[in-house]
Amino acid sequence: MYYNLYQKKLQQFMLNKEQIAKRIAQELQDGFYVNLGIGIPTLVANYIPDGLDVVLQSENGLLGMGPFPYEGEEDPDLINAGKQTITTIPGSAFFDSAMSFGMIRAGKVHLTVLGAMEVADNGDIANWKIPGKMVKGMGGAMDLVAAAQNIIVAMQHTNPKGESKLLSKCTLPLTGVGCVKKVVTDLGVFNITENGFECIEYAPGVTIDEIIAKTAGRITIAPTVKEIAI
Amino acid sequence: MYYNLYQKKLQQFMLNKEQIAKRIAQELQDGFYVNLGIGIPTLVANYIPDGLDVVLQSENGLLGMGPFPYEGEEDPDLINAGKQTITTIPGSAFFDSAMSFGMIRAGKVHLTVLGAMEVADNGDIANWKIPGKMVKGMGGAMDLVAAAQNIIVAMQHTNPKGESKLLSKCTLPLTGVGCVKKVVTDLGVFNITENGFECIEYAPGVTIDEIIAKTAGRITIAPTVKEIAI
Amino acid sequence: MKKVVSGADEAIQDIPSGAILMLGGFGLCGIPENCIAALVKKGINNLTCISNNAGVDDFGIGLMLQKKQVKKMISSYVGENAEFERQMLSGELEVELVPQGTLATRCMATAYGMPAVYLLAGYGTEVADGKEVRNFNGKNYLLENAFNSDFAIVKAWKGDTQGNLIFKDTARNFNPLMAMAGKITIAEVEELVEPGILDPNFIHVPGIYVHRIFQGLHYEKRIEQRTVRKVSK
Amino acid sequence: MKKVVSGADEAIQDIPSGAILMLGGFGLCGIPENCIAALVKKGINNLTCISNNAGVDDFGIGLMLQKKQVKKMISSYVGENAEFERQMLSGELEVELVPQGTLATRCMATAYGMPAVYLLAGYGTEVADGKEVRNFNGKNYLLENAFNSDFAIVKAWKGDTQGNLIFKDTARNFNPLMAMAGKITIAEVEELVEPGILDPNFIHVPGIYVHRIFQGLHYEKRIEQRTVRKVSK
Repeated sequence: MYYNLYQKKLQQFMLNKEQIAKRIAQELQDGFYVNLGIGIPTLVANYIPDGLDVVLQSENGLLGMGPFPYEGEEDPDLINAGKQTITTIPGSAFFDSAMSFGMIRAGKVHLTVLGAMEVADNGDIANWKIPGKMVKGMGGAMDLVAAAQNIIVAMQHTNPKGESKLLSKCTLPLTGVGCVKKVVTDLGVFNITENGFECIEYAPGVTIDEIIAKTAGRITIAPTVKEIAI
Repeated sequence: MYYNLYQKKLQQFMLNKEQIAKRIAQELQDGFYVNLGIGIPTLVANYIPDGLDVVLQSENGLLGMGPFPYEGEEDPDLINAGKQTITTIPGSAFFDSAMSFGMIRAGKVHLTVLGAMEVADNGDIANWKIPGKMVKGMGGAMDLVAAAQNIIVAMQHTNPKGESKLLSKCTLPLTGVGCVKKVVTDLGVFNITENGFECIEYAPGVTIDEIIAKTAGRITIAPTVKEIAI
Repeated sequence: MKKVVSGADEAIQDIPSGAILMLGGFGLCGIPENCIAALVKKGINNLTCISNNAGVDDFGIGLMLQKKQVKKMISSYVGENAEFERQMLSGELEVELVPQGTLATRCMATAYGMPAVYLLAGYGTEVADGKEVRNFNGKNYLLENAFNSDFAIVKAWKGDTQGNLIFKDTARNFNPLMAMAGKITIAEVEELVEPGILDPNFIHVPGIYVHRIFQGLHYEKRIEQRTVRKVSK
Repeated sequence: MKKVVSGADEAIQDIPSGAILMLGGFGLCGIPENCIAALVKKGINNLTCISNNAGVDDFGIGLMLQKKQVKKMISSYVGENAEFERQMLSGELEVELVPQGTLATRCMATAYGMPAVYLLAGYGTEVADGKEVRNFNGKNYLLENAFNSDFAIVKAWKGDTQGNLIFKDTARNFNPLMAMAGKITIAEVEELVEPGILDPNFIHVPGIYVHRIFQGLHYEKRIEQRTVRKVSK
C-alpha cells in the first residue's frame, strides 16, 4: 500500500502521454497545417484548442484528416500514414505522395510533431534505426525532419534503463541534423538553442535539479522558467 | 496567259501545304500521341489515315484535341497552344503545363511536327528568332525539340528569296541541336543521317538535280528514292 | 484561418511596387482578370511579372504595360502586343524569355521545395548561356533554378473557403503551378463554395497553398483566336 | 491503340525474371492485388520491387516474398512482415531503404523526364552516403536519381479504355507517380469504362502514360490497422 501511494505520487511528478500531447497542443495557432507522427504526437489531435482552425496532414496524401471512423464505417481506401482507418473533414483534399512531400519540403506545413529515440542539444534527431535490431525503415521521417518549418519532438525524457534521451550527440544513426526546435518530455519543455537545451517549463512536482540530472546534453534554464500549465 | 500556264505547271511541280501535311500524316502509326505545331503541322490532323487511333496533344494542357468548334460553341476556357478555340474528343484529359511538358520530356509523345526557318544537316533547327526583328519568344518549341522522341519538320524548301533552308549550319539562333529526324518540304522528304540530308522521296515532277541544287547542306540520295505517293 | 477576402482590392492591397509576381494563364485563357484590374487601379509599378504571356494591348497584362507598371517580364511568348514591343525595343521593359516547359517546371520546383532542376530544353542555344550543363545518361541538361516570387495570382474555376481550387479545361495551364509556388498565393474564382462541396478526390490545388481567395466578378474571358468550323460536310 | 487486356495474366505475361518493377500502394492500401496474384502464379523470380512497403506475411508483396520471387526491395518502410525479416537477416533479400518523399519524388522525376533531383531528406544521415551534396541558398541537398523500371503496376479506382485513370482517397498514394514513371505501365482498375465517361478535368493520370489496362476482380482490400471510435457522446 505504501508502494502504491509512492507510484501515485510519482505519476503526479511527471507528465503522462496525454499531458505531453496537451502541452504540445498549446503550440498550435489558428490556420496551422500540422503533421502528427505515430504515438504521442497522434494524441495532440485530441487537444486542439477550441476556436482554432487547424488542418491535419497525413503524408500518405491527405489534408483534412478527421477522427477514426465509427465501427462499420471503416474504408480500406482511407487510411493515415500509420495505416489506421480514418475519416476526413469537410474541405479535405487528397493528393499523391510526391505532392504530399512537396508541400512539406516547400515549407507549407507549419508544424511537425514526432517521437524520437534520441535528440541532441544541436537539434539532431535519431528515431529510425537501432543497429543490431531489425530495421523497418525511415518511412517519411527523414523527409519531415529535413523539411518541415518547425519540428517538435514528443518523447520520454529517459529510456527504460533510466538513461537520458537528451544527449550532447546522438549515439544512434541520425534521422536528421540540426532540425528539432523544441522537445516536450514527461519532465519539461525544452527549446533547442545555440547553448543546447533550454528548459522553459518543468512538469508539476519535478525539480530543476532532477531535469538537469536527467539531461545528458548541454542544458540551460530559462530565467522565465515556470511550471507547465495544462 | 502563257505566264498563268507556267504558274499552274509550277504548282504541280511541288507539294502545296496540304500535300506536305498529307505526306507527314503517312508517318502516323496506330496508338501515336502527337504534338502538332502551328501552321502546316496543324493541317496534319486533317489527314490521319482511317482506322488509326491517334491522339493529339496540345502543350498548354490537353490530350485528345478535337476539331474547331461550330460557330457559337466556342469556349474561351478551351484553346490549343496556338490560342485557337478547339474541342475535345471522348477520352480526353486536361492537365497543367508542368505535366504537359513532363510527358514530352519523358518521351511519351511519339511524334512532334513543327515548322522551321532553317534546318541543318546534323539535325539542328532554328525557328524562333531573327536577329534585328521583334522576338516573340520560343514558347514551347525549345522544350519540344529537346525532348520529343521523333521530330519532323514541315517547311518550304527555300525562303522567299529562293535560298535554301536546308543548310550545313544554321545561321539563325538555334532552337535545338541535333534533334530533327526528318524534313518534309515542297520538294521532297529527307531523313537526317550521319551524312546529312538523305533524300528518300521527291515531289511529283521535281528532279533530283533540282533538289540537290536547292539544298545547301550535305545531301545524299537514297538508292530507293521514289516519288512521293500522296 | 480566414482566407476569404472581400475582393481583388483587398486581396492585392499589400502588394508593393517592385514586387515579383506570378500571374497564371496561357494567352488570355485563365488569367486573373479581377486582380489585374485591381493592380492597374492601385497603380504600383516596377513589377516583375512571371507569366507565360504578356496579354494583348488592351487586355490581360497588356493593361499593366499600358500604365508602365511592369519593369520586367519573364515569359515564354510575348507576341501580339504592340505596346509591349515598343517598351521592349526602347529599353523601358526588360524581358527574359524562358522555354514554356522550363517556365512551368521552375514553378513546380518551387512548389515542391526543389531549389533547381535539370531540364533538356535550350541546351546548345542561347538559353544555355551562363547555365550549368550536365550530362546524364548521354543527354545534356541545363540546371534551371526554382522561381522566387513574392505573390502568386491565379484564377480558378471553383474554390472553397479553405482555399482548395479546381480549374476548367485548358484554363488550368500555369495556374495550379503558380498557386503552389507563391510565397503568398491569391486566388480569384468564378464560384466560391463552402468546405465539403468540392470532391476531395478532385482538388487540383489543396488549400494549404492558398492564402487569400475571393469570388471574382464580371469575367470577360476574351478569346484571342476565334476559330470555328463550318456547319456542313 | 488497344490498351485493354483480358486480365492480370495477360497484362503481366511478358514480365521476365529479373525485371525491375514499380508497384503502387501504401501499406495494403491501393495495391494491385490482381497483378500480384498473377505474378505469384507465374512464378518469375529475381525481381527488383520498388514499392513503399513490402506487404504483410500473407498479403500484398508478402505473397511474392513467400515464394522467394523478390531479389531486392526498394522501399521506405518494411515492417510488419516476418518472412521479409527472415530473408533480409539471412541475406537472401537485398533491401534499399529510401525516405518516403524521396521515393515518391524519384518516381515523379522519371515521369517528368528529369534525370535527377536535389532533395533535402537524408542529408547528414547514412542515406547521404556516396551521394552528391550541394548547397542551395544555405541548405544542403542530396542529388537523387530518377528510377529506371521495366514495368509499373498500379491499381486505380476507375479507368477508361484510353488508359485514363482516377484514384480514390488515400489509395492514390504512389499509384499515379508510378503509373507515369513506368516504361510499360499496367493498370488494374475497379471499374473500366468507355472513353468520355470520366470527366477530362479530373483525370489523375492521362492515358498517354498507360499501356495496358483491365478491370480487376475480387478486391479484398485488407485493412492493416482497423481503428474505430466508440459510438458515444
